[in-house]
Amino acid sequence: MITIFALLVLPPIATVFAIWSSSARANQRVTLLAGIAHLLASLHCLVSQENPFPSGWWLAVDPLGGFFLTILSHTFVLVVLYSPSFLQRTQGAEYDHSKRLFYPALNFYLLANTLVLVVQQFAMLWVVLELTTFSLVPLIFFYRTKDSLEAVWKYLFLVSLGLVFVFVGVLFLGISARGVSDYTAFIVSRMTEAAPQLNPLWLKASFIFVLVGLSAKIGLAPMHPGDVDATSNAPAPVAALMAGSLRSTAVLVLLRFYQVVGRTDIQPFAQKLLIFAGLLSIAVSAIYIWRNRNYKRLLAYSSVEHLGIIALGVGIGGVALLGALLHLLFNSFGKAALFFMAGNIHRSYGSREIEAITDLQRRLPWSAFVWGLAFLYIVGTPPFGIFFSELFVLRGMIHAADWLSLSLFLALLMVIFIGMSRAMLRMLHAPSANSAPAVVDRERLNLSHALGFYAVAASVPLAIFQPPALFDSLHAILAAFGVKL
Amino acid sequence: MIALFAIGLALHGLNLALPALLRCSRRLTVVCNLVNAIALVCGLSFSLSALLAYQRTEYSFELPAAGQVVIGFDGLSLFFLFTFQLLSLAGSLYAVSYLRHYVERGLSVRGHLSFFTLLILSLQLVVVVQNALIFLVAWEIMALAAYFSIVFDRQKEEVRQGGFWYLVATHASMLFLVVSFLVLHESTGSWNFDDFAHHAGYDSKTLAIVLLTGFAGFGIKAGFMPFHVWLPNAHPAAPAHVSGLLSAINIKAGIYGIARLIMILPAQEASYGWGLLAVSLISAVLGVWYALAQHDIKRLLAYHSVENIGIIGLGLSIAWLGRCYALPELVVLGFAGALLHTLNHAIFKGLLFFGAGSVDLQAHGGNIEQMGGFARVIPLTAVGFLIGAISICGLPPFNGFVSEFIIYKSFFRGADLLHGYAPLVLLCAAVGLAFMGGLAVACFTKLYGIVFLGHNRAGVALRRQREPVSSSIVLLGLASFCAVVGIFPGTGLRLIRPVLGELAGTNQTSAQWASPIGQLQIVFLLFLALVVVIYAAKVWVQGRTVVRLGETWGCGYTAVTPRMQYTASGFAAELVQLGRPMLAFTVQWTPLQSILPLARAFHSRCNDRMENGWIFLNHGIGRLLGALRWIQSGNIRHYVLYVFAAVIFYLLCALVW
Amino acid sequence: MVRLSPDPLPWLTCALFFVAAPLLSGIINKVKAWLTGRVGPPVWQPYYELLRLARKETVYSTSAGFISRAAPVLVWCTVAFAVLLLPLGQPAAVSFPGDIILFAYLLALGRFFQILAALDVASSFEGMGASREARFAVFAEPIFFFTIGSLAIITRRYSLDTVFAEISWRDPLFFVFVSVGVLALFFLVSAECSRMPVDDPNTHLELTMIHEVMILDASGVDLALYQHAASLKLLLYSTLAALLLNPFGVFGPTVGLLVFVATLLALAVALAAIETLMARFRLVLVPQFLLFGTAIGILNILIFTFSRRP
Amino acid sequence: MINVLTILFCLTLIYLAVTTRLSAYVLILVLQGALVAGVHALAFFSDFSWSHLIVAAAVLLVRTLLIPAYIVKIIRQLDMGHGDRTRRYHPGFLVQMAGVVVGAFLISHQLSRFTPVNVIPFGAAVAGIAAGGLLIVRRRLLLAHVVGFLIIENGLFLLGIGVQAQMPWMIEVAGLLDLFVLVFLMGIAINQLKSHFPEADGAELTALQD
Repeated sequence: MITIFALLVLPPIATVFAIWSSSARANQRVTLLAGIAHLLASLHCLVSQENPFPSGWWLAVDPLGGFFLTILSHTFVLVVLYSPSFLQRTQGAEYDHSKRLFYPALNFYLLANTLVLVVQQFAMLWVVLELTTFSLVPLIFFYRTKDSLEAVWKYLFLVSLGLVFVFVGVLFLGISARGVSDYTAFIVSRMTEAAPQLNPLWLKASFIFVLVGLSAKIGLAPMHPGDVDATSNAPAPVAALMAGSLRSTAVLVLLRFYQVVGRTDIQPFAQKLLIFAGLLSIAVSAIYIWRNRNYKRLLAYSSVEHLGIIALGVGIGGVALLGALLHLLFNSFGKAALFFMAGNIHRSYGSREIEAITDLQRRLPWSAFVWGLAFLYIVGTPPFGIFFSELFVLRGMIHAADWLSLSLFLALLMVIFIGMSRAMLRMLHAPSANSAPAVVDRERLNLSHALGFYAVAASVPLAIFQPPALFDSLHAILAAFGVKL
Repeated sequence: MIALFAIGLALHGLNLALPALLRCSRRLTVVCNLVNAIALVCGLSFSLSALLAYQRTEYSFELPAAGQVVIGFDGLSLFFLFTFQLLSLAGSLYAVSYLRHYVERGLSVRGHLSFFTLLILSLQLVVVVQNALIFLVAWEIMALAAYFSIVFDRQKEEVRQGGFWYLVATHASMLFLVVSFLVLHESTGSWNFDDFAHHAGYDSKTLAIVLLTGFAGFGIKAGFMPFHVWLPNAHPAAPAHVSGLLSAINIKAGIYGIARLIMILPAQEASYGWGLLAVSLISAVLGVWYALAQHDIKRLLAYHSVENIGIIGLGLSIAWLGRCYALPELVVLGFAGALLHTLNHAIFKGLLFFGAGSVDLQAHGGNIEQMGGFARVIPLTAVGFLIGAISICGLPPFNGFVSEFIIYKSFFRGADLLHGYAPLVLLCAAVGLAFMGGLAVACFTKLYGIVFLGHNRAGVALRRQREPVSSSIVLLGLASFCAVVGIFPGTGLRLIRPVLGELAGTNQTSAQWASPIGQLQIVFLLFLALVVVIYAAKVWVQGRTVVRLGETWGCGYTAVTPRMQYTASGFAAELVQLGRPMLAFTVQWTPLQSILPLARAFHSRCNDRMENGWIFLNHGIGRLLGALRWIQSGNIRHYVLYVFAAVIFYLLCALVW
Repeated sequence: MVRLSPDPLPWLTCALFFVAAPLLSGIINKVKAWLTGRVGPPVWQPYYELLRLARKETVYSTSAGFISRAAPVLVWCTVAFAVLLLPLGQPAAVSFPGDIILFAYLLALGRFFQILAALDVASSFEGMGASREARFAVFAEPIFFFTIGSLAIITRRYSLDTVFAEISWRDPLFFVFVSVGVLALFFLVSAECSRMPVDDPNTHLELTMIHEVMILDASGVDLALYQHAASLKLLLYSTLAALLLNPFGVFGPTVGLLVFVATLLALAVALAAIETLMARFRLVLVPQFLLFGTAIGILNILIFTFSRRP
Repeated sequence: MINVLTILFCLTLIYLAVTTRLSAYVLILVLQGALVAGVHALAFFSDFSWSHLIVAAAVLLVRTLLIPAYIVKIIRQLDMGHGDRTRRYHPGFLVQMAGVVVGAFLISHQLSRFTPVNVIPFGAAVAGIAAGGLLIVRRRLLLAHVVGFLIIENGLFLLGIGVQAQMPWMIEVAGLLDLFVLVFLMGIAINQLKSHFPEADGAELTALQD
């Protein structure tokens, strides 16, 4: 019962409190409390793998849900810990209204995402996904500039349009389940049992619409522009939240549909679709990472790339599916660290242009160090987690002997590595233009660096020592997808 | 014994944290490098004693991600460990004096020293780990530590550019290796090299993929021809003690990899051997030809590393052919030549790079056209550099000759034992090696003559400088090591006997093939005795006549200026012209405008066709990706169009599949 | 494996060889004089040269360092040791399988120090000579390896001592091999020992010299050592060409010696004839000339690859 | 009777192609709201239950009254006038719209052979969705995009009825609430655009590009 309370009841209370109270310090404490409670509850669900909700409800926490809840709450807690230093440093009257809305929106975001992860009813998924978009609108529109307005508009419009397509997909799923179960019994578990009897034609159409609809929210290739604009124009903590947890929730919805499709004989078609979408996303991100002037857009495209890898992993199946899930977890770590440091750099230099960042190691020594580590992390160098998850995806590809997509994947990874290292190392090493750089107060070690370093370093033990707590639930998820390791 | 090695690694680990504790840079450079040196001495004593009293030992522990991780000390690993530790010791000692100049220039040394220590630590780990996954992890750490050590003097743009070349090359090699080891893991189910070796059922397709990606991955790191492009860019960028290590042992990790692949994988396909032979020959000949055309010391030495890697590749290809045709004698000879040349190259290339470093401190700029007469300024470095130059050309009394001699012997034995076209090809390879020897003599006489002999071309007064103690110890130590391995080849062979024993199965047969080379010392000692006797006779005869100094004979022209000396480009112009198809030789000069010409300038540049090829590829990718940048057009109506287009496209696919 | 011959006879023949070296160049000058209708210097002139130089004073340039003092000794010793490897009638003084490679690389060592000595005295003329020497040496090595190397591969013996023993005049293929080999070695002689087609030994225009200009600044005992080494190298290469005919193998030690000396004289006459009849090649053509020598060498091995005895 | 209402729905789509005036857009929205509510009420007339009545009333209330009124308020507040009259009228849009509607009905006819789907509502729904998309792609005005989106929503709602999907009433109401909040947020965004950045003429925003 406590877990239900922590998961579903505490966030709304925190939201109401945040709306009511006007002191930022109190709001931050309450949100942090709600976040930590949520994290403990989801860890409990993850480790014990038991469903706190009574059976038969529309809400239930299956192993897949437990894993994604952990990702959500972990990123949420990191962001909430980073936010006070961020809010404190954005002075100026025009931000007061956005600052006022900041914590309520964060709590509402937590509630909405938890609902998405917990609800089992397909039709209800559409409504709850809409809620997560609403919670993000005030957060993205924080700076109130013309660019952020345009970003909000595009994000809101494209994601809602995407969700319309998801609802069409749900309707087609209903058609394919005609005669097997009516809409009241539209629960994930029952649908997976009834999967073989579903009408394959409508199931294909349903999966197509759902994939296209969710791509807008996940950030997969054809529909990624709205998402990229929003992530690159949002403030640093919100961008970290979007890149880390929002995309994983959307991936969960895709996995729910894939769970149903995985049982039927149209699975090869669904896999081909996912592989195509994944490779297309990596290709598109390679195009824009190769030469980019704005380092926040660079990170946004890096998210598109990593989500492409995850879609590729899910598409390949087998060990690659385990790699995809791990990649989700490690991607949220890496993106949090990167966006926190991007926030520090943005505030100290005031510009998002890569050329403007000079003398980073003298002005912000600690941020430069974590920025370098995060660059190595996100590009997939071994000691860090992303390398091991990409290794699983590659193992899956080689097991499936899919040499074409393997060589394409590796070539694109190489292009992306060149683009990323050219930009990021330029920022790290570029000397100041004038010979005698102005003496500026060097940055002192603060919480953001600790958070960034923790996020990057935490993945190493997880990847190398593979703690049973995490990996048993992952194996349970794989069993749910019919994959035996 | 293993305790010594463990102590060494522990000291390195401690040394990683040292820069954070000690504040003052000057004391830090000395203390940090000395701790490294002590750690390496312990490591060296372990590896040397393990090599001499050899029995294969291994220690393993369990890691969930990588299964059973084995730290194995077999012949090959111990030999490479010994070489790496020896040169790291030389590098650390040299760094003690070399870094002082950077400290005076105000560069912060703390970050650099920790990365330098990490480089030494990871180099030792790479050759000792027998588990493929942990090998990849250590491989990448080594690559990154080397990158961050290279970009030490970050102010300059070409340093960053050189570092970037290096980083891209090592990442590409990493991707190839990942594929190679994953395919091996897929077919055997485990990560250990021994399981790869004992597994019998490789079908030809997987073997082809594993070998090609493995050779490509290790080839990029070793610097075989089409992939060598990062070497001449990374070496001038790095400070001398790092570029010395980079060229002496870092690229040898690639050689270790290829040697390991040759030992593990079942050799059925001889065509890979011939392929490796061809690539190595091309790398060797073109490497030295490009070196001849260079005017920057470090860039010249970097191209020379490509040549020596080519020579080592020749030995390895003979070893592979020996395995394919089941001729253990060829395998032993090939490996003996390759491994001994690895050791020799590590020693004299390290010596030459450290020499180039001390020359760089005098001349502040790598271009040898501005140098000259440094033998009188830094005599000890000059002697060391001379011995290094002689041994790199493979001339008799020194160690370069011994390993090339073994490789020649493997060619001729190969020509005896193999049939069909093999003798012809092997003879051509031998002639290629000789041709390359001639080019190397031309290249290093040019380098040594222009830099150390004659007057200084930039008109600098040549006063004798006080050479720092540590750098002269290192230089003369390495030079003496060249002499010892050269004159007494038995010592070098003693080090590689364990590897040969494993290869040929029984210890005594390998001795029977390789040992005759050990007796060469009688010949060399006889030669040295002859030289000493004749020199004494000459001095005695000269003693009875007058010996005086005079002006150099200028054919009657009295006002001879230093600029009239022969220049480096003049010395090599003819040979470089002959290599025109391979060497992109570009010349810019101001034509004669008026009768009384005022400023005249002549600038000739010889760059590398393959480097141009890679740069062209880079621009090609840039243009291609630039052409596709319309996706993010900023117009929401296009984005909505993408949504509908995607749905329609997928629905059509649904109908087809 | 390494065999230093126990009985003193080979060492004596080598000593005789050192003494006889200047005689060969004296004979060549004498024959050249006859062909051009002059009386010419006496055959013993080179010996008088050497004695005179040994007594004269030695002048070292101000910019010359240790290299200029050590180079003459090293140049002489490398050529001398190369002579020890040769089978003059009896088994060679020093021999071991693979001493072909030591032979080639010893000469390369000598060349290395000669070039350095030339660059040491900071004169542009000596630099020019050094660069030409370095350039032509690059093309000379392949000729040696193709001729002697291919012979080694065919006869499966890798010591100079035994590699010539197999050659028999009755076998027609060996006849082709020997003629081509001698021709190729002739190119080698002209390049290495500064004979006419490549370099004019008695020119006095510094710009055109190659080998003489490198020892321009040497004087006294150094010059004596250099000149004796040069004549020794000339004798060395001509003996190689002579040994290709395998006189000792076919006719036995005593008669073989006579045939051997006769071939040496024939070679000397041929060299002198060419020197009087031909002018010096343009420097640009010399690499082509040497590559032609290499091409013949390749022809050699092609013949034998396809007709090789198992 | 349902078919009559859905045919009327398609007529409103055709009319959409010919007008560019904002008041015409509002009229279309009101008409479509009413038609959809009518179709919903009639479709589930057979098994009469209170939940259907509540849903039908809610649909009528939100789609015909609340949303159009809000849009009128926005138009009046920002005095957008008569929309972008600058565009010359050219028949291309009408031809495309007609093509879309005909195509939609052909597709639904083909599909109805495999599965029990009543043709005309399904066809109208697909036509609605496609028409909304076409409007968004062809018009530059932001408000036109909002109207296009609402037409897609109406099409979606018709699709639900077309495939006889008796959604639990709670999901229907929640969907409507979401729709209203969405339009509300878009209204706020357009307000911000007009008030803070007057120079932007309400047309599309294209600053964020790479």
